[in-house]
Formats: sequence, C-alpha cells, structure tokens
Amino acid sequence: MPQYGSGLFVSIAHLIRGLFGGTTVTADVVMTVINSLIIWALIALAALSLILLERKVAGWMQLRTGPNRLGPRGWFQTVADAMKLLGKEDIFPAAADKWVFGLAPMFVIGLSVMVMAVIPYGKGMVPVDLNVGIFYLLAVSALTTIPFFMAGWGSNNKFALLGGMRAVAQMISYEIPLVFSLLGVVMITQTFKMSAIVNAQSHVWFILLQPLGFVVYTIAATAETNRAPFDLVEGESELTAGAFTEYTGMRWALFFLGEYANLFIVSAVAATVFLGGWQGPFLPGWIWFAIKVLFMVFLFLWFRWTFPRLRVDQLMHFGWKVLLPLSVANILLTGVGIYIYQLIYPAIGG
Amino acid sequence: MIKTQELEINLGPQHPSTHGVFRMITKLDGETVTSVESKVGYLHRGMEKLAESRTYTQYIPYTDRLDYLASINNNLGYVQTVEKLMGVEVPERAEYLRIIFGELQRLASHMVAIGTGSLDLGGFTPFLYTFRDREKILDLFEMTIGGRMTMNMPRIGGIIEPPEEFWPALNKFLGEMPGSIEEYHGIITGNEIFQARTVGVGIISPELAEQIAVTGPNLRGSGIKWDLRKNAPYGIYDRFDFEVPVGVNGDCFDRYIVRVREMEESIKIIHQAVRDIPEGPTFAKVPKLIKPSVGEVYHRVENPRGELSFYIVSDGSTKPYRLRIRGGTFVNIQVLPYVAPGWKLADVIAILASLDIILPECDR
Amino acid sequence: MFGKGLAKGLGITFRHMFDKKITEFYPEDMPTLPPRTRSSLALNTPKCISCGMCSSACPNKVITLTTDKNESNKKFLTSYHMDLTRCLFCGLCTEACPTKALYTTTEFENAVYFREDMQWDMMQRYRDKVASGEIKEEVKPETKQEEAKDNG
Amino acid sequence: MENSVLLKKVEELAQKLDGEVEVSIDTPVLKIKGNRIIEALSAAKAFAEVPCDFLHDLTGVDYPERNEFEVVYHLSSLKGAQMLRVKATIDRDNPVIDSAVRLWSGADFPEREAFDLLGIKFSGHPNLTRILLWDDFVGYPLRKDYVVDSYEERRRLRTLKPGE
Repeated sequence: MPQYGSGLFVSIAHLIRGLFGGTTVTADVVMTVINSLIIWALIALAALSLILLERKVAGWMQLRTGPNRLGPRGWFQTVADAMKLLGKEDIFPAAADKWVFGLAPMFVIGLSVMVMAVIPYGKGMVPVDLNVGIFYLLAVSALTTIPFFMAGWGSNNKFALLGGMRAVAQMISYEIPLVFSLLGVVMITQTFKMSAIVNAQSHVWFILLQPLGFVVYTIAATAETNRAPFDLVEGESELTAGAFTEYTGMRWALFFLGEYANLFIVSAVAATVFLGGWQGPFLPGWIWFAIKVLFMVFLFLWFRWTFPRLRVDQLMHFGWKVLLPLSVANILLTGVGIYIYQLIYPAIGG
Repeated sequence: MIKTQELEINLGPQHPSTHGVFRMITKLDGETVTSVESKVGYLHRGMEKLAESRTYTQYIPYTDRLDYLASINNNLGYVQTVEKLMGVEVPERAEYLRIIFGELQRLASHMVAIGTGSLDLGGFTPFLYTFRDREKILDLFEMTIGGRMTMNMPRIGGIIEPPEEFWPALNKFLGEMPGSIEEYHGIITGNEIFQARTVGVGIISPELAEQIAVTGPNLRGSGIKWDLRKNAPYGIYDRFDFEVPVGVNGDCFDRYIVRVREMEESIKIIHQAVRDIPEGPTFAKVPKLIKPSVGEVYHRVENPRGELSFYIVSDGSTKPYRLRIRGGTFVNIQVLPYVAPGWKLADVIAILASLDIILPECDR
Repeated sequence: MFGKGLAKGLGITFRHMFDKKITEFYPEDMPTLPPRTRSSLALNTPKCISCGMCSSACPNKVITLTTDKNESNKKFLTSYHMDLTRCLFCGLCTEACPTKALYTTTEFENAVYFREDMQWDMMQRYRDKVASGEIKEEVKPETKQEEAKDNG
Repeated sequence: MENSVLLKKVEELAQKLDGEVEVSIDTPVLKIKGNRIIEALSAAKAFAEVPCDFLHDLTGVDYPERNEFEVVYHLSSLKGAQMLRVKATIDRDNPVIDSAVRLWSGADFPEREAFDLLGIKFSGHPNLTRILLWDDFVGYPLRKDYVVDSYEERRRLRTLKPGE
C-alpha cells in the first residue's frame, strides 16, 4: 500500500545526520540530543493537548462545551493554565521531608521521558530501537510507583500517606497482568523489539489474534495510569487529592504532566502492540500512529467520565482474582494456538 | 502478627464529600474504619433564637434556609404548623398547588441526593445529568415565584398563584421526566461498579433505625413502610394514590433506590394533582398581622431528608415564644458511628452520601 | 452478564457527546429571566407614599427610610436606604407595599468590589435610572401644582 | 380512634405519676415532675395497642416567670399516627433531669443540644458536651434572659485593625 509522506521525519533526520558526517560519533551525539529534545517537546505537547481533550470530552459527555474562553473554542486554555501554574508559589509544607517531597515530581517526568524513547512513532522513527524494547518499557514504567510513594510519604500528610500506600498496592498488583497481557504478543512475534512487533502486524493486527490480551491490557493500563474507575491514588471524594494533597504550583503541574504523559505512553504501547502501530493505508505512518493513540486515549477518557470508582479491596480482588487468571489464560491459549499453528505450517515460528 | 498503629483522620470540616461543613473524626486501621465520631455545629446560626425576634410571617424566609435543597417543603411545614395553631382553613386550590410544588421540590431534592451520591463514589457525569433535570424544576420555580433556591413561596393561609405559562412548562417537564429516570437507571443503578460499592454496604437494621429515630428515605431503605404522607396524612395527601417504596436490606443501594422510586411516585402525585386541581382563590382570609392565641402545636411533615417538625409555643403575641425545629438530618446523622465501623474509608463516604445529609438543617 | 450495565452507561455517555449542549454562554448571551424573578429591588420614588410598610415587613431590618411632612401635612421621603448585605431577597417588602412603588427587578448582576457598595441609596438609584433613560419619570399632579405655585 | 384510646392510657399513667393531662389541638399532653420522667417514658413506650415508642423530638422551653424549664418529649410510633407530648418540669436554678439515652440511643444529640442551648443537665448521658456551639461559649442562648447583641452592634461592618 502506498504511503505518502512517511519518510518525512526520517529524511530530516538523515539530513541532520549528513551535516555531521553520517556515522561519526558527533552525529550520534547530536542526534541523541535532538531526539531527547523532541521527546520533551512531545511530552509537553501531548500533556497540553490531552488535558484539553479530556476537558472537552468530559464537557461533551456532560452536555457542556468544555473550556471555551481562551483562543478559538478554548484551545489555548491549557496553555494559560500551565502559565498560571508556573507563576504560583512553590510551597513546601513545614513538616515535609524536603528532598523526597521535592524530587518526587521530577522522577515522574524523568521516567516518562525514558519510556518514550523506545516507542516507534512511525516507520524508522524509533529514537532508540532496543532489541529488548518491551522489556525495557515495562521495567521502567514499573518504577513509576516509586515517585508516587515518595510524594505520599514525603508530604507528611495522612491523606497523602494513604494515597501513597494505595499507589504502591495498586500499581504493583496491576503491573503483573499488564506484563502478562503483552507476553502473548511477544510469544507470537518471538521478539522484544518494538519495530519488529509493528512489522509483524503488516497483515493482521494483534488485537484480532489477542482480543483477551487487549482487554486485559486496557483494564490494567487504566489502573496503571491511576485513572477512573481505578483512580484510588487521587480518590478525591475520600482522600481530597491523595498523594498530591500538599503539592502546589509547578510541582503539582509536573505530576499532572506525568499523568498525561503516562496516558500517552500506555495508549502508544497499545497502538504499537495491538493496533498495528504505524501500519495503515494511504496516510503517512506517523499520522496513523497518532490516530490510533487518540483512539486509545478516547477510550480511557470515556471510561473515566462514565464509571464510578472502585473500592480499594475490590480493586485488589479484581486485579488478583480476575485479571491475573485471565492474563495467564491468555498466555496458555496463545501457546496452544502457536502449537497448533506450527503443526499446520511447520516452517513458521521457532 | 505485625502491630500497626491506628491512624486518626479528620474528614472535614473542609472535605470534598462532607456536603458542607460536617466533621468526622475517623480512626483507621489501614484502610478499615474502627470508629467514627461526628461533630456538627459548624453552621449554627441560631435559627430557633432568631424566631423569637421575628413575626410569624417574617420567619417564613428563614425556614427556606434550613434544608436549602427542599425549601418549599420547609416553608410548607412551617406555614401548616402556624395554620394548625390558628385553625385556618386553606382554600382547595392552594392545597393542590402546595402538593404540586412540594412534590416538585422533593423531586429536585432527590435529584441532588442521587447525583451527589454518585459523585461521592467517583462518578462525575451522572451528577451533571441529575442537575440538568433539576435545572428544569428550578426554572419552574423561578417562573412562579422568582427564586430558585430559597423560594419563600407559601404564605400563612395560602400560596402564590403560578402564572399562565407555568402549566404548559410543567406538562413538558413531566413528559421528559420518565426518560431522565430511565437514564439514571442506565448510568447509575445498572452500573456494576456502583452496585459493588453500595450493595450490602452500611446496613442500617430496622431496630437501629427505630432506636435512633431515623426518618425519611433512610428509614424506608431499612424496610419499614412509614411515610407520613400515607400513615399520618397532612394537607390533602390522603386524596392521592401512590406507593411507599421500601428497601429490603437497609444498605446504601436500598436507600438510593428508594429515592429513585420515590421520584417516580412524586411524578404520579403531580399528575393526579394537575388533573384534579380546582379553580378558585389561593388565599384564605387571614389577618395581615398573624396573632395566634396562647397555646402550643407540634406538626410534622415528610421532607425529602426525613421528618421535619415544628414545635411552636405561642404566648399570644405576634412573635413565637419558642420555636423548635426538628430536622431529619440532625437525628439521622447519629446513625453514622453505629454503621460506619468495619467498613473501608471509601465506604464511609458512600454511607454518608446515602444518608443524604444537609448541614444547615442539622445545625440550624 | 457482568458488564452489561457498564456498557449501557458507556452508551449513554457516548450518545450525549453529540447531543445539544445546554451551557449558557453568560456574558455574551444574557439569560432572559422571567418577569417575576426576585434578583434585585428598585424603588419608584414618586409612587412611594412613605408609609413604612416595607420596613416593618422586612424580617431583617434591611430598609431604613426617613420621612418628612410638607406644609399640607403630607408625608414625603427624604431618604431611603437598603442594606443589601443583610437582604434575603424574600420579597416580603414588595408584597407589603400598597402602591407597588417598591418592586423586584430581573437585574441580577449585583456583585460589587466593596462592602460599602452594598448600601443602596434607592432614591439615588432611581434618579440614575431616570437619567440613563431606563425608566420614565412619573410626575405627580401635586408636584406640578407646587411647581406652578413656586413659579407663579 | 387512636386518640381516645391513647388519652385513656395517658390519664391512667398520669394518675400513677401524679401528673396532669390536657389536650392541645389534637395531641394529648402529659405534664409531670422531672424526677418521674423515666417512668413516664418507659410506660409510654410500652403502651399496649398505641405504643409511643419512637422518640420524635426532645427539647426544652424556658419559663423564667415560673422559674422552671419544661423538657418536652414528642413521642410517636411507626405503628400508627398517635402522637404524645410529655412535658417534664424541672427547677430552673438546678436544671437536672434523667437522660433518655438508655431508652432511645437517638436521644443523644437532642439532649446535647438542649444542654448546649438551654443548660439542662441530663444525668446519665454518656457525652454531655456542647454540640452546636463551641466548647468555651459562655451562656445558654435559648434562655429568655440571654442578652443578644444589639442590632446596631451586629450590623457594624468590621474593619481591619492595623497589624491584622
């Protein structure tokens, strides 16, 4: 299928690389710097636009129009909000643990940047195409628990402490079904490499081969990003703002940024692993990728603005007693499927 | 065994889910609540003392500010008490209008109850759907009397006649209501997460309810079929045909569903009242200056949040000698320390939401 | 089956995404309030007979008015103040007014920056309204005669 | 029907407790001395046919000219429309009465409120502290001799003092 404009960013990269002599060390360093700058910009852009999208979608579902004051149809609202947050006072509670409290938001955003480095945004557009891509991604995103607990513990606030404890319990429990749900795909493709997984979906998307895996992934990812109906870490009706109760201004904004960066990441992973990544007819690959990510994001927004919140023990029950068996069953089914497939076509697979 | 320390948390007075300024001193063992102590009084305005320096008519606007989500019901309770004290006969048309507006206000109040109930469980969108429909009722009120929240609509001996355009607007609203209730069922009642959060949670046994003197939908949620409109009718409620919905288990879900079904019954009552309403005056002949004779009276009405009653001691002057308000919330809220322990922190919020408290009525 | 209710809820929210929105665009589109709305009070000074019924009907002592008598022993207003910080907007004063000189209006933008601005001088507000052409001044026949007397 | 049956019961009870019975509008009223209150309430709670076993309301009324408080109990029931008012008079200088919490745990808050606003002491109440007003409030507002600040005093706009 012809795709026009797919190579746009790849050509630009080649051009820049060419300026510094192709394969020299200087070129590699320059490219790394540029790539990381682009990721930072992408996080900021994703967060700003996703926040606006969330508010708009929430508004539409609730028969409102959402933000509508700044710019055309309110498109600049989040920019203005970010400016306001930048200008706010940075308050450290008197009893807080200064270092832990202050570093937690930085960790959140730092981890997001690290994860986003391995996502294939288009054909040949993987900043770092690791051969253990998924493995690295899961390992790093599992660390996101720590800043939440740091925030909860460092604030020296009871609500924050409860929120932090909930974060640890919830994110660790849901990490396991999340990993297992991706394992089925890895079994089929026999690789951890993100670009290879996308290439393997040129004929059929894995959502069709792994529907159960996709469902488990979506639910676990909702919990992993602390979004409703699993937003117990924030749980505003019981814990006011959970782990973020004591945060103000820019530090709070970093958490917010991290939350939306995480939303972007889980959507991007779902798009890559289950929805065929940048594969698609006519349009350039990166546009296809953006469309698929937006679809996943909309799914998460839709859940959030429809469902009430689960209780903490129900959340644990669901994670351990429903999702984990389901994800294990998925692996088993995949294994059986591959075995049968290999019996029929012995040439394929290992 | 790992020994853990109990955590004491102040829920409120400023907390997103305490519906105003209510404070619960909650002791937690992990996430499990071991004890709850409720503190009220942050909104005390001395309503009963104020009555001693206001004339009978002047006190009507103050009753608006008891249960501000059901102000017409409060007004009605108060003016009926004074009418009972003076022996005033209210014209037929006024009685029917009182039923219509009282039930409209009950609908509006229950909408807030179920909407905020859903909000406290984390579901934001249903809250706005209920408020969308409440807005229509408030528009009807605004059209009739000019106020939206604090109506001050009934007067001693009558009620204000609504304008011409009220009746078509009311019919339009009644036509839209069944669809809206269907929608609440779709997004709240049928939702498995909502059911998981409420079914079996915070059970108030009938014995406990009777011990505490819980009234209103909370009592009926416990399975006791007691509704003053049916069992001790006031006004002309005995002329209407309606059911008294009751719950089975007395859990949060039962209290919720009783409210939704009461809304359906209220619509039925309004339909009947609109059908039967006679023409005629809406004001009885009462002196301009209300001056009841010496005596005392106790009158109770079924408010959306429990039984509201006024106890007036008159010394024959234009001002009440003593006016006592018994609000539903003030009594119902006592049930919390009995019900909450053993549940999770989030359940306490659910229980509180299902009790549907309103603090101005509690603190007065 | 588990999940049916969840799917129904999702259906409802999705359907509402494309419904007509009910947001009012407040300063651009001013809402038209029904004529009975009690959101502000105004005094039509010439109609006032200075009986003081409004002030005695008020539950909260919002209204203070002072009167004087002219040579024909007729009362007239010298000042009429309302303390809006205490007003409940219950409308009892307008109901008590025998000539409907005091009436409720649908003006609802009553927010001010300073507490002192909540002390309304109703006669001044009436003069401002007349000056801005919002209402026409009613001229009482007696005043005309008095003016004629003064002139002649 | 209920009222006549109830009235008979109340009259019997009044004779036993040497109290008085009157009918106010449509409610039978039983007037007794404060020290017999628990007897009266438990007897009313156990009335056959027309039990008054639901403590609808509890409050106090101040009568300074008679130098006494009336503690007013409104009893109803979930079994019928009956309503009984029990009035217990206690001395104004030493306002002590037995607590009804042992009969109805729902008497807790109303009794605390009566203590808070009228200064009536309920002996046997588990936690008799101020409920609506703050703990170091002086005086009992619903007593008739409580002096309320003048209207002028209350309407005075508070201005910030320098240094605040």
